[in-house]
Amino acid sequence: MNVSLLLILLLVGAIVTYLAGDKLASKVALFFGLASLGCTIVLLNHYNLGENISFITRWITQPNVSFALKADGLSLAMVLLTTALTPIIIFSSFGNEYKNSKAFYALILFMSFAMTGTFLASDGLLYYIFWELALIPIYFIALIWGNGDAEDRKKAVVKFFIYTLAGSLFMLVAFVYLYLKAGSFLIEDLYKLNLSSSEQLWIFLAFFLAYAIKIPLIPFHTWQANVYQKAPTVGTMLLSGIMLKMGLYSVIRWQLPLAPLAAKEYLPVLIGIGIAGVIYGSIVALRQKDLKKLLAYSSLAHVGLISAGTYTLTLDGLRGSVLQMIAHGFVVVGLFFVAEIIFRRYETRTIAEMGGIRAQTPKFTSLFLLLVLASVALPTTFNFVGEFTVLYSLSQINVWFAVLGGTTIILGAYYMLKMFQYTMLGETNKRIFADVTANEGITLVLIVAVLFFFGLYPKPIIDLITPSLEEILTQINRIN
Amino acid sequence: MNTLIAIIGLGVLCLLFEILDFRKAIIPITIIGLLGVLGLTISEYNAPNSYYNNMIVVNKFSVCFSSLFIVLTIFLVALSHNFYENHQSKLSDFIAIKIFLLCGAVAMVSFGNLAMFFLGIEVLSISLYILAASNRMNLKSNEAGMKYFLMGSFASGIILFGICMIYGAMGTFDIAEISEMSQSAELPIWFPIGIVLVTIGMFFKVAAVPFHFWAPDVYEGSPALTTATMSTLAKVVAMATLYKLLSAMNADINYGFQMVIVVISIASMTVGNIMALKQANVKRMLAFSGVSHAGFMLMTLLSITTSAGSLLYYATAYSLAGIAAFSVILYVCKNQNNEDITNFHGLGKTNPLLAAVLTGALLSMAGIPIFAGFFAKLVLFSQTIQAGYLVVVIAAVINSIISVGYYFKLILAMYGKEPNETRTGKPFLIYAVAIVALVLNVIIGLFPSVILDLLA
Amino acid sequence: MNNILNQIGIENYIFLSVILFCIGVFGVLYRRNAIIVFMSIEIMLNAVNLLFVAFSTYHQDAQGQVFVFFSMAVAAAEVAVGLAILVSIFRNLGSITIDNLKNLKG
Amino acid sequence: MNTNIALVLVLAPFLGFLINVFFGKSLGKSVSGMIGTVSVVVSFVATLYFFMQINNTKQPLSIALFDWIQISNIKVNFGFLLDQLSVLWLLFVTGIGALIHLYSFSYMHDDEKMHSFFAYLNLFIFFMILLVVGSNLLVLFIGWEGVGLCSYLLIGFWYKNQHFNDAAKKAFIMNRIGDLGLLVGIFIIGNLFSTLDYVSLKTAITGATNLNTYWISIAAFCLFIGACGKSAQIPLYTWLPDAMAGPTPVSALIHAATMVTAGIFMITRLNFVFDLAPQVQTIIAIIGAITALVAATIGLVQNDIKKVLAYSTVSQLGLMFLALGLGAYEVAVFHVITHAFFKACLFLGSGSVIHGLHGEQDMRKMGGLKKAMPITYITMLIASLAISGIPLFSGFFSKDEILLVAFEHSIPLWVVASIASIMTAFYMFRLMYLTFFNEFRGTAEQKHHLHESPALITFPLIVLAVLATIGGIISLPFPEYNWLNGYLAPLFTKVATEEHGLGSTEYLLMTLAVIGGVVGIAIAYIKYNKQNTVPAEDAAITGFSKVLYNKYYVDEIYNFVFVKTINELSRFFRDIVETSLSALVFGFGKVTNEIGFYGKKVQNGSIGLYLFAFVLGLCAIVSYLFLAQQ
Repeated sequence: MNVSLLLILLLVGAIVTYLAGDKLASKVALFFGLASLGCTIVLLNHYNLGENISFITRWITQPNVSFALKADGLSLAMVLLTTALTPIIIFSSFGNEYKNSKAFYALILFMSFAMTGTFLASDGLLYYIFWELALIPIYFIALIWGNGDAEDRKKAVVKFFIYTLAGSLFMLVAFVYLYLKAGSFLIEDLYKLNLSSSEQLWIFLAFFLAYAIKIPLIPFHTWQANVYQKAPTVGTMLLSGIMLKMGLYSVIRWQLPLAPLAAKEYLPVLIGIGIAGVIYGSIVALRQKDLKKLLAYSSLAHVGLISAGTYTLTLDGLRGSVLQMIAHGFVVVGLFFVAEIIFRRYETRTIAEMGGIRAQTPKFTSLFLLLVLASVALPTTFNFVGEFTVLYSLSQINVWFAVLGGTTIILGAYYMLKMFQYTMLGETNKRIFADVTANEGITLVLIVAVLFFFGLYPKPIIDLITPSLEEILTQINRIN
Repeated sequence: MNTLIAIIGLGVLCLLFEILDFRKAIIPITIIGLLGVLGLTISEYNAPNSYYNNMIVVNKFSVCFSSLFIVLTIFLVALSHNFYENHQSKLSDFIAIKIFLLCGAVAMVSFGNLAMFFLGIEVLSISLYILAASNRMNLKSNEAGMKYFLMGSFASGIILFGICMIYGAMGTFDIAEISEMSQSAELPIWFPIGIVLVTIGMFFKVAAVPFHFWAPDVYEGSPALTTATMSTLAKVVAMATLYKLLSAMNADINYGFQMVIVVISIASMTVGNIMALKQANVKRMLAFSGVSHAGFMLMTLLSITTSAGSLLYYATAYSLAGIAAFSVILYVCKNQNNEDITNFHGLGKTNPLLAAVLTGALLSMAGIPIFAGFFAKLVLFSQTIQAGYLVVVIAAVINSIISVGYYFKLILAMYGKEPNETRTGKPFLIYAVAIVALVLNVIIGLFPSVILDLLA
Repeated sequence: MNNILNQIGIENYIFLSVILFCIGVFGVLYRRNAIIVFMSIEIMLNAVNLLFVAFSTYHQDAQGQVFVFFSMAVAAAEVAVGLAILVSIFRNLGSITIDNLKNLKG
Repeated sequence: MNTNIALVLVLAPFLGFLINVFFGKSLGKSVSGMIGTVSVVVSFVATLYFFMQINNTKQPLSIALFDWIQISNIKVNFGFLLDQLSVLWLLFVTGIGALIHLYSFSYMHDDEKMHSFFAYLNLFIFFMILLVVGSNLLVLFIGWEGVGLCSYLLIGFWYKNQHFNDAAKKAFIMNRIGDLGLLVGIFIIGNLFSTLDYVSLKTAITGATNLNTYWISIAAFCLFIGACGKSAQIPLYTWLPDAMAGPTPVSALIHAATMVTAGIFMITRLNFVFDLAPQVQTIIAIIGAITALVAATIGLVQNDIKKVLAYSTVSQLGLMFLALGLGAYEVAVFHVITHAFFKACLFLGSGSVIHGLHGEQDMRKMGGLKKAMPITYITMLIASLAISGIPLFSGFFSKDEILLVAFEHSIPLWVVASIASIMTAFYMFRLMYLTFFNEFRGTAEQKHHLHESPALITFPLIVLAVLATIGGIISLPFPEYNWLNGYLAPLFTKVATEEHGLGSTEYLLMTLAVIGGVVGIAIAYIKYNKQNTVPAEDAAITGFSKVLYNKYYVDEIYNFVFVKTINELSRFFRDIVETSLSALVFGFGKVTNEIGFYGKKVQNGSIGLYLFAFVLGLCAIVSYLFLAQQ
């Protein structure tokens, strides 16, 4: 029993889904999504029992590349996020009809395959391959099944693709450089390298470009809002829920341990960029007219805070970031699903055209409100645990960081409540808004339940990730 | 050696078939024959040998590249069936010319003597001149043939002059002897001049900037299958030959010469990619893309002692992707007057399989993982960084980014637009070639060692 | 033979060939009539042939002269193909000025 | 046993909330109201149990439930601390809470969403309990944010009106500004002492020798910002008057008696921290005094019955902060309790009036209700006398203690507080006269329907009025009869204000205060009863009273300085920065495309040019290699 099983399951799932035909595709995809979730849980169980569930085999002799999948707590937490969100995302799409749905669902599973691979890979090149692979399905999902004017969409999607690819190619160069030094792409071997501080700086920058675009940090975020808006909601969920966590995860797994000196030297700048993202994203979100765009900017603000947490290079910062990543993954998927639910009924994403929904649909309103509250990190939600830990770690570096980063508490409440007010409250809307269907309800309830459960009892996840984060931290703090 | 003779025999057989009126059997027999030749060639992998006073030298390098050329020719021959449907009477000629072209190609990578090198290059070129102009009634084809011919023979003149200088310096045409003599301290100035001239002639053949101007025009004007031949087979052959020439003659690649290669490599990548961005004609676009790939492949010359494997890998990846792409182009533009990008609109809906293949091919050329193009670039980058040319790699990376722009233009056209015509028929051979080529590409992408270790 | 070479010196042969070669090059560059361009290319090739023979004598080695036959044969084949293309151009276009061949560009 | 009862105490309202949320609609209004009320009563009973126990044993109870958040050096436990302070607080939270639930039963009976009203109220009580009983700052923070949420939900209870929603949003956001301060304060404390638990914090501080007072002061200041937000002190007070958009029971419960006192609770809880930061204490005292005065002046001219009470609340909270700032925690607590009684009574009374007038809140349209609503009148009168500091009513004792303490520390503060008290007496009786005396000024329709409210409404009024009358006995100004000081003494590190008897100065001050109160009442009597003045229409208000009526234009200033700026900034970012950043990225593509476009022109199809380039390249390479290298 090892983690390669999970990858195989997802890949096979993608193929079977494609072969199953348009009618069955969604159900088959859901089945495989759930199966991979089950598989993850079983693997988690094995891991907790102390079994070795990693997988390594030589792949290419020259250059020396291994097919190495290492499962530690951090990876497994991220994999759990992926495999938990995948079925939710698939299930959330049940209310929509997609043309050529077999390809659609196959691409979703394929993407989740690639993302899982990214989280598990412990060989630099393998990691890079999964990283790039994840880009292709989302490109097609956004391009073919997206919404809005086709030309605009194309522009946005191509920009996204080229932009992210541009960043990651420099990462590839960095990896090649490291390989030439270490003679292997394996992370253990790369960790052993003794790099001079100028080398570390260049490597750090190359990684930074890739991650800053993917996460995205300001000012590299310009692709985000447009793509989130244009992509079909499923694509947006995949992007915001899981894919941008790839960038954040990679910062922890690859960038910091490989170039700790650079990270330490530029620590205030890096945290500053993150916090600037928090403030900037929140302020821009205030005056967005499009619901999905607003959520995109809110996402920008949240990941800004998460990245600020990772760059503190403290255990709290890293731990808080990971917790917040998972929490944000769930909450953002939920919120985009809310946007989709409204879109299914009102055919619009413009906030000004909504309003007065609450009177017609109490259940939906409550669930939406709970998601909004989770998003603004109300205590007892999972997001609070993450945000609190991150802000705490920032305060350890400098109280002002915590104050500035903490503006998310105020600004976040401002734009989220404003959005909630103008979408849901007010005089009863004249157009009929049917209450959530069973499928929609189940999806939202699941997400909300996860958020509140781990908000009250985050211990299992904290216990899962802490040892591996400590390991990474010793790597960061090693003396060359 | 056996390879060469067998191929010539096959070419003659082709011509005979026409006389004997076995027209229908030409393509199957040729393919089977080529497969046989392929087997014959591979059998020589572990038996390096030389023939006819070192005229022909068979070693791992020549065997590997010859096999690649044969595989490519098989694909091209298979595509001929559909392409020459309306010119049945000339089928044997076209096939025979292709096989003779292969002859030249094999000679070019297995030469042991400059005479053989010159002959090979001329056989290849002349065959291409004919193929380029083969659509007699089409002015564009004529123009392409004329341009190619004029510039090609001009380049041949330069190469010949270079060979002459080398001969003047060394007094022999034999590569082994030249290599030995080039170690000695005192060399007449003619020798480096000769090397440079030959290299420039080969730069023309691989279409490196600033000797690339013919490529887009000729690619556009030639019949599509010829373009496929030129952009895959001919380019790879020229590159392999240049590599072999410089490495076999143990030419002193000094700092100045390396700088020239660096500049030409960067210029080729950049010019090729930027020019490709604004092209509406797919063949023209791929021509410029070919220019940029030539730039990439020239990077192997910077670490010439170790990079044979990576050149083979890059060439294989590139040409397989090219074959896959061109087979789709052949299908799409079959009955069109042009190869405009508009022809590809909505291919994702009408022919999802072919669209997927073309997408895969383009992704491979763009260097996206699991396709072989990615590993090709990776290996290339790694070798070049090791050789100390980080600048070139950075330039190459930036160019890879630019290249995505036009590759994706085509993908967008296939998936983002509504089809403006119905496409009928599913020609078996085209589908087969497209799929097999792409599958091979993916396989060597997943298991790069298969190719990389051949010349390790 | 050897005598003459000693008297004149190999450099002079080289200079002559280079001059001839350059004449060919300039012919190719400046003339617009396809036939004359062909002829200029032939001049280039023949300049090289001359040099081959000179080097052959200089090195007391027959290989160079053999190579000249190769190159002449190849040149003949080339020209045959070239003329054939020219003929079809003339048929389609009614002229053989290479300036008319500007349909493919951009 | 204790753990289980504590759980019952905390979870009973939450259970009520859950039942009302999920089944409220199907259970019907009466049942859902019943469940809501009973669940709070259960908590009240449980509180009584603990109160008895702790009053006897004097031993605080610590209850740890489970590990919640873990940060490097701190393990935050989800636990409760039941000591004198928290139990005392619980007593009036659940007690008044139960009364108000009862009141709402009737008050909200006509509202279609009564079950969600009760759900929210229950949720509020739950969070308030959590806030009070939490054993550490983070559990307090849960409650802190939770009550803010409930306040948001209840202010915007009638969500169809966007103005109400605006008020709700404003309350939430201004609270969150304070919350950030609180959070930063928590961070600093965590960093300094590696614990957030009250008990260990106290040991850490009292046991330590060299404390970093600089950081402790900053922490205290941050905590105070948090208190400002929740307890509506300058500069974060503007949300509270707007919060009157909510149903009146909410105003009584949340915005008068309980939630707004959370800041005072927190400061009292952390008194040992504040004691180490004298500068911050001074700031607290000054802010409190200014708030008391400013809010009182605004209260003078308001015409909305609930607005008057709201500003009165802000003003009274200011007095409590004054006491806190002067280190007289037990005095502040005392005033919190008496204030809870009489202010809840006043709000509920005003609710009764509004209920009787079918939603009318403008005092200019009331008058003469004394006869129609005698019980409401009498109870409100009692409460007004209490708040005005008329002797023997509870407010007299608590307010007087504050004034005494202020006098001891600083005369200016005492003057300010006294003026605020006089004004309080004035505007309270202005309210009473305008509402209950003279002739009815509303429509005939309304007059026809005038009636005393039903028993469910009047009963809580009576109970609260009784408490408002006798509440003073828990802390009489005679040391031997001062139960409260003795009860709370274990909480404080410093010895509470010297237990001195009442000297002549004190009696003098007391008399002065009483006279002040009477004068205030007298002015109100002359103006609004004798002369029967009715406040002018909005448009006719001029001069300084217009400034007062418009609350010193603070809302407008805030709007201009903060809200507008941030919105303009947002627009600027959205329209200019985003566009230009985007254009920059696209620019790279555009430029390369443009180059490609011009490059196409170079490739002009001429063989001559191509060959020329060929030869040029050749010459360049050869000359570079062989000429430049020489």
